[in-house]
Amino acid sequence: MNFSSIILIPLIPLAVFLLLGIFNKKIKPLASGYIGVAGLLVSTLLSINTAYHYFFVYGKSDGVYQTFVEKTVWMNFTDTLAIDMGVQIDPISVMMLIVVSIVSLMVQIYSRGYMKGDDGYTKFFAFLALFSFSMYGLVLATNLFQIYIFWELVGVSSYLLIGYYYTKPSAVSAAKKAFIVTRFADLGFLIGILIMGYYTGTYDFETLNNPEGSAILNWASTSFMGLSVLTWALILIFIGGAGKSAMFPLHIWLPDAMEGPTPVSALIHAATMVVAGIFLVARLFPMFYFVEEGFALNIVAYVGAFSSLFAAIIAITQTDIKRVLAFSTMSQLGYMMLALGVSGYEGHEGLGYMASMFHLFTHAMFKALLFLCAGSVIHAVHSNYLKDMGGLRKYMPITNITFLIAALAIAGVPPFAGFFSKDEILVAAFEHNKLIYFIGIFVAGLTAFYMFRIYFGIFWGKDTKYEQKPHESPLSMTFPLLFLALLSIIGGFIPFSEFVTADKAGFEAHINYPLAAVAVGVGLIGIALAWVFYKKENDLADKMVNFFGPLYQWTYDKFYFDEIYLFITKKILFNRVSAPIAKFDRKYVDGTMVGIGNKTVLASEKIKGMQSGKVQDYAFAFVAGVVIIALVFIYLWTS
Amino acid sequence: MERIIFYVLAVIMIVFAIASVTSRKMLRSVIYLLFVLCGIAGIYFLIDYNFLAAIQLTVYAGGIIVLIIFSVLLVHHIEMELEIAKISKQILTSIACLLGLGLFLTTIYSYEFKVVENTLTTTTSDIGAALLSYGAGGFILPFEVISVLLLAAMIGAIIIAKGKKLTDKKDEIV
Amino acid sequence: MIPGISIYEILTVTSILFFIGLYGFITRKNLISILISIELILNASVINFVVINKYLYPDMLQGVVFSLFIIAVAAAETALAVSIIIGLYRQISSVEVKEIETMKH
Amino acid sequence: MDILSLFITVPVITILALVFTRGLKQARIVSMIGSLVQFGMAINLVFAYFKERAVNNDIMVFTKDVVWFKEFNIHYTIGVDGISVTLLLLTAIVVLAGVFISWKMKDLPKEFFVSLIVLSIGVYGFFISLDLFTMFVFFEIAVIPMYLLIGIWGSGPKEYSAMKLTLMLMGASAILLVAILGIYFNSNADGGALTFNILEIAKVNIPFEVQKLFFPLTFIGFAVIGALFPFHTWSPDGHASAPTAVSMLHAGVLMKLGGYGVFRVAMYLLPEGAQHWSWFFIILATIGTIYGAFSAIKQTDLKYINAYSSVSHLGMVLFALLMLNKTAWNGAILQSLSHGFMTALFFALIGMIYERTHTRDVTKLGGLLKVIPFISVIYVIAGLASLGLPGFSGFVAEMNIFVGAFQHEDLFYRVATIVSVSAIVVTAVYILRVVGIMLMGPVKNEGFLTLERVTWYEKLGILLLLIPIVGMGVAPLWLSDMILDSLQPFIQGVL
Repeated sequence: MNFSSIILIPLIPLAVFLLLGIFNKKIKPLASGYIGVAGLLVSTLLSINTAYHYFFVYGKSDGVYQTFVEKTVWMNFTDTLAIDMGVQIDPISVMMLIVVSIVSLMVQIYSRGYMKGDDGYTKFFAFLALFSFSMYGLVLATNLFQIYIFWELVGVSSYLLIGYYYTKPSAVSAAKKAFIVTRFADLGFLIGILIMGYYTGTYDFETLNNPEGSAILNWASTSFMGLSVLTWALILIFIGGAGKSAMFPLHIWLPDAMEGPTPVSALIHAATMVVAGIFLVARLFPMFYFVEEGFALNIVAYVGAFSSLFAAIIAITQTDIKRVLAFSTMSQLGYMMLALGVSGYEGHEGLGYMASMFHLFTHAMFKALLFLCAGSVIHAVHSNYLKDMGGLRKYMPITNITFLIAALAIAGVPPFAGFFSKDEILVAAFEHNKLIYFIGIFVAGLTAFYMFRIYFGIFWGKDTKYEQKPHESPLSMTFPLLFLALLSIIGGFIPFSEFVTADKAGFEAHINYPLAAVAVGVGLIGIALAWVFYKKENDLADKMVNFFGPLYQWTYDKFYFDEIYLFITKKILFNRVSAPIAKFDRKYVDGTMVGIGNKTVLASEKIKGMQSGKVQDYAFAFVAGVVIIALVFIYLWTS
Repeated sequence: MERIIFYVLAVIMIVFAIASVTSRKMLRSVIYLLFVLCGIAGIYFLIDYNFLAAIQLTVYAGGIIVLIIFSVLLVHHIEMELEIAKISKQILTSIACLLGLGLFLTTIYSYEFKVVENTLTTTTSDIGAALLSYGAGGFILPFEVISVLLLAAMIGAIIIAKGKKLTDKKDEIV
Repeated sequence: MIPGISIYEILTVTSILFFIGLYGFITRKNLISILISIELILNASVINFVVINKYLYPDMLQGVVFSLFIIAVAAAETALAVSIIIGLYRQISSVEVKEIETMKH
Repeated sequence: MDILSLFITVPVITILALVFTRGLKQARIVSMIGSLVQFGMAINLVFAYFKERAVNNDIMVFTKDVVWFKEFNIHYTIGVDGISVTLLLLTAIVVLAGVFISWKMKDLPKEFFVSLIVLSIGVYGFFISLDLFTMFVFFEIAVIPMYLLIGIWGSGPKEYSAMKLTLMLMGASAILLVAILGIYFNSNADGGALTFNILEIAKVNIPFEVQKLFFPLTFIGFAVIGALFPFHTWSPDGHASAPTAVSMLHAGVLMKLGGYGVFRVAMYLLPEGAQHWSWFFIILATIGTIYGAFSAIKQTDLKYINAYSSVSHLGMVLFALLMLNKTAWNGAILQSLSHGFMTALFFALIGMIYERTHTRDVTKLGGLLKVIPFISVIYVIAGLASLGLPGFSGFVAEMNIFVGAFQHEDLFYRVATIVSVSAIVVTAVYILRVVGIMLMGPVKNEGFLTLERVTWYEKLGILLLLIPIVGMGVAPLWLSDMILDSLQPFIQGVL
């Protein structure tokens, strides 16, 4: 057990960030690319080393994976409550280390080609390093507050990277939106932490998650409005997770976040940061499961299922390929959430948990791959829109193949990675909740359909005339594609249930053939439909659009959620709350203060007449005064 | 006999004093004042301070009144009517003055004066001796001070009244 | 001593004179009128000096001597006042109080 | 000369030296040396404090007592604990940064620096005095130069703002004086002599009826300068009109006198009154927190935005103080420090932007990140710090406040806490709005393309303020523990 090497994993990117950030102007762009990649390569190797040793050398004792914690006090609140900083090594954090490392490394390599010639090359790598640091910190966190700290930091890295093209107003507003929406969700998270900290007296995951610990056993001791306070806390924490993971209705920032450079979308908004919400729920899984018999977990399941369906429907109609991918991400995140939601705790009961983590892992690979491919395409045709693409398979063979692999993976076609993880999710859902299972299977079909819709739209379909002949991307960009494609093919064969489970004990997972057949069948139907509609140029799609009419329009406009939010923020919050307050402040609060001042001046203006400087008036006042005083005295004297 | 004279004088004084402070013609006002001053001189005669009465007549009636008349003639047209204070102010002032008077009178009447019956006559030489002696009851120092004061006032009056040339006027205002 | 006249009566008369003077001082709006009122006030008090001297302390002269001083000071005062009035008149062509108010600014 | 009185004497010497200077160059050099010495002393004090604390367990260390008005038992009593030490350090840093930021003060430089340093004397004196009356005197010394500084060197409707600020603060002082006298005349409740000495009054059991009467007076008297809603309106106008260094000093340090005074006098001496009244003032403070944040959203003048943001942040300080527990108090002190550095940094940056673009209207600015990258990047960092991003001081302070406030059992306090917590979202909105409009986006004005880059003295001023923000945010432990230790005796007094 060597913690110093683990601690180095986040610290190296931090050092890279500081180096590139402070000496921004002094470092040549090329060098900064190398520094970034080199730093992350070291981190990746360390992560793999850690994972290897943890899973195969020392991690297991009595058939159960142990949790190793090393921490130091960062700040004291009270005698009992404190924020610790440290690293926690357990199956999911190690798994996340691998995911974050590999995707980050690939994205950084890819960015060296993709961002070539950009003004802010160094800045870009600095931000990526900052993100990696924060994400590592997040997955290694030992307690709620530490996770919150890094949670915010990944949020800000996301903000900086979405707003990377800061001269573009749409990017600026997208960045702002992403930050504020997630911040709003984090408000819930923070309040949840406060409640949790107060009632359980600790922020430590280890103490909180112990099924025999006081936190879980005493969940019923305090209740608020009919539910245990801990349930409330978990729901609020889940809101935080839902914000980061773009669950309905806090999803609106994710499509807009596509304004960032494509590698960023791949890294942050597909593979790593957005799964932080899933990770958070998984982190607190014992609490979610045991407190109030999983009340909060049910909410997780339904929110996940709904988001998954909702996003999949919208994804069908979008024409911006990055947005399709964004909604697809949201849909898959919903999948992971629902898997967590239907999971049990012990042994095979915990299939959902394991499936969720498994899907997180495979999804990170193939979704990053999809985004990088999309980036490669965008790089070639300089447009995000499907209408500007078509027939690209001739020009970009590697991208074509890798995209196809990723699409097959996400569609759940064996033997690609997505098949295995998805299958297990559906099995878990089937065993626990039929409604959610049907939603899941339907979404699987939709997923296959929209993914192949864009696949055919980009690489087949009509032969678009290009002004500049598109060309395959350079090696720095295709290498990550190939590498991730490889992982997308073989990733499914990892026996995940051996390593990552809710009770950390490991079990044997088998493929449930009837259910798998159904899932694959639905996926193939989706692909076939897409084939019919989009393989060759035809008007079937237009006919369908006309058939659905307003429904299509609704979906195309993402059910007007952006508009609703805009209405709430711009119209209500800004114009009905903020503006009146600002006006109220100037007019009434300040007006009162100024009014007091003015009244004083006015009064003095009035009184001033008495001090006229006219001796006669003074004489009169004098006489009158003397008389009155004398009379008063006499009166007092005599009475 | 003296009683009657006193009452006559008192009435004259009060009536003309009132006339003097209410008259709207400047010159008349001054002349009424002259009557009052003469009445006061009469009182002095009555209580047997002849020297004082004479001084009163010469300095006040003769000097000051003339001075005032001159100034009136210099700065006023004879016909000019004076501005009068607001009625409310007049009433208020009268009330205050009447109350004050009442106060005075009650105080005076509630006090037992230890009057010493006498028929002494004070001669001019007594006064002169008192003014110029420096022993007990002598007033030589104040007398000298007053004379210096008078001199200073005289010089001051001349300088002020002399004024400056009109061309310098602007500078003065500034 | 005025036979048959008590000190109270004389003091009453002087008090009346005093307040008439005061009334004039407050209500009149012309510098010269104010001067006249002041003369009235002064005279009323001079009489008091004299009368009290005569009635209460006949063998002393303080009251009389002070009356003389007051008269002298009054004469000096009047002379100065008149010269100021004339000087003012030269400057602003008026001896009304309200016109002079501007001087205080 | 003891270590604390030097904090008064050094500025006085600086002022005397300033009197003999000629022109800007000499004046600024002298002021810089003076503030540098002060800064060195403040750092030295921190170390000396730790050394002393190890052997001395009194509430206050480095105490000294000189009678200066015997009849009323008024003493020049000084002493510090961990809280005042940190605030003195804050003051020294902000003053030094202020001198750097005023490096190019054109009009009447000598007089400007003199006023600035007089102001700092008041602040230093306030933080070290332990005698209510002496404290009050220093309070006034700090407030009065403000009038001159804004009235003479300000911009916009400066006379109006200066007058408003001074009058409101004077009004508060009047209330405060009544309160102080009230405490004074009840300081012999247990027998013994009347005294102004804080430590001695704290030992006295002032009757509850008296506390009930004087607590609101004390609280309001101090809280006006801490921008308590609805007495905050002097702050936006005052800041908007004040010259840069004055805004920095004012928002950064002077407004802290409010929170500090509330803590040292109102809470410590009138604990029962505090408990009796806390609900009422918590409502005001909570309103201030939210209200300031919402008001900031709609402002277009950078300084107004920052002023309202100060209302919001300082509302949190008062809010935390009223929670009457150690964690929240720790948060209040940390927030004071953090806000001091942050807002001073903000005002310095706003001053620089204004100097270059001659406007503070955000709608007229745009794309500054492209033309003045250093200033803009620091502005973003300051913004992120202000919205409570981990790694910066604001986060540390706010978390202490929230966790502390949440320790209160009562539902009312909980609700107030949650309302206050939601201010962090609104804060994010207005900060990002400004960042988005002003720094990002296309360059709005051709003229901006030729803006002058940041100069060395500006950089120095910025770094002076930025380093503590980051330092506190990254490693809060030593500071927070130092404050917690000092809070111990106080909290025992209150509970």
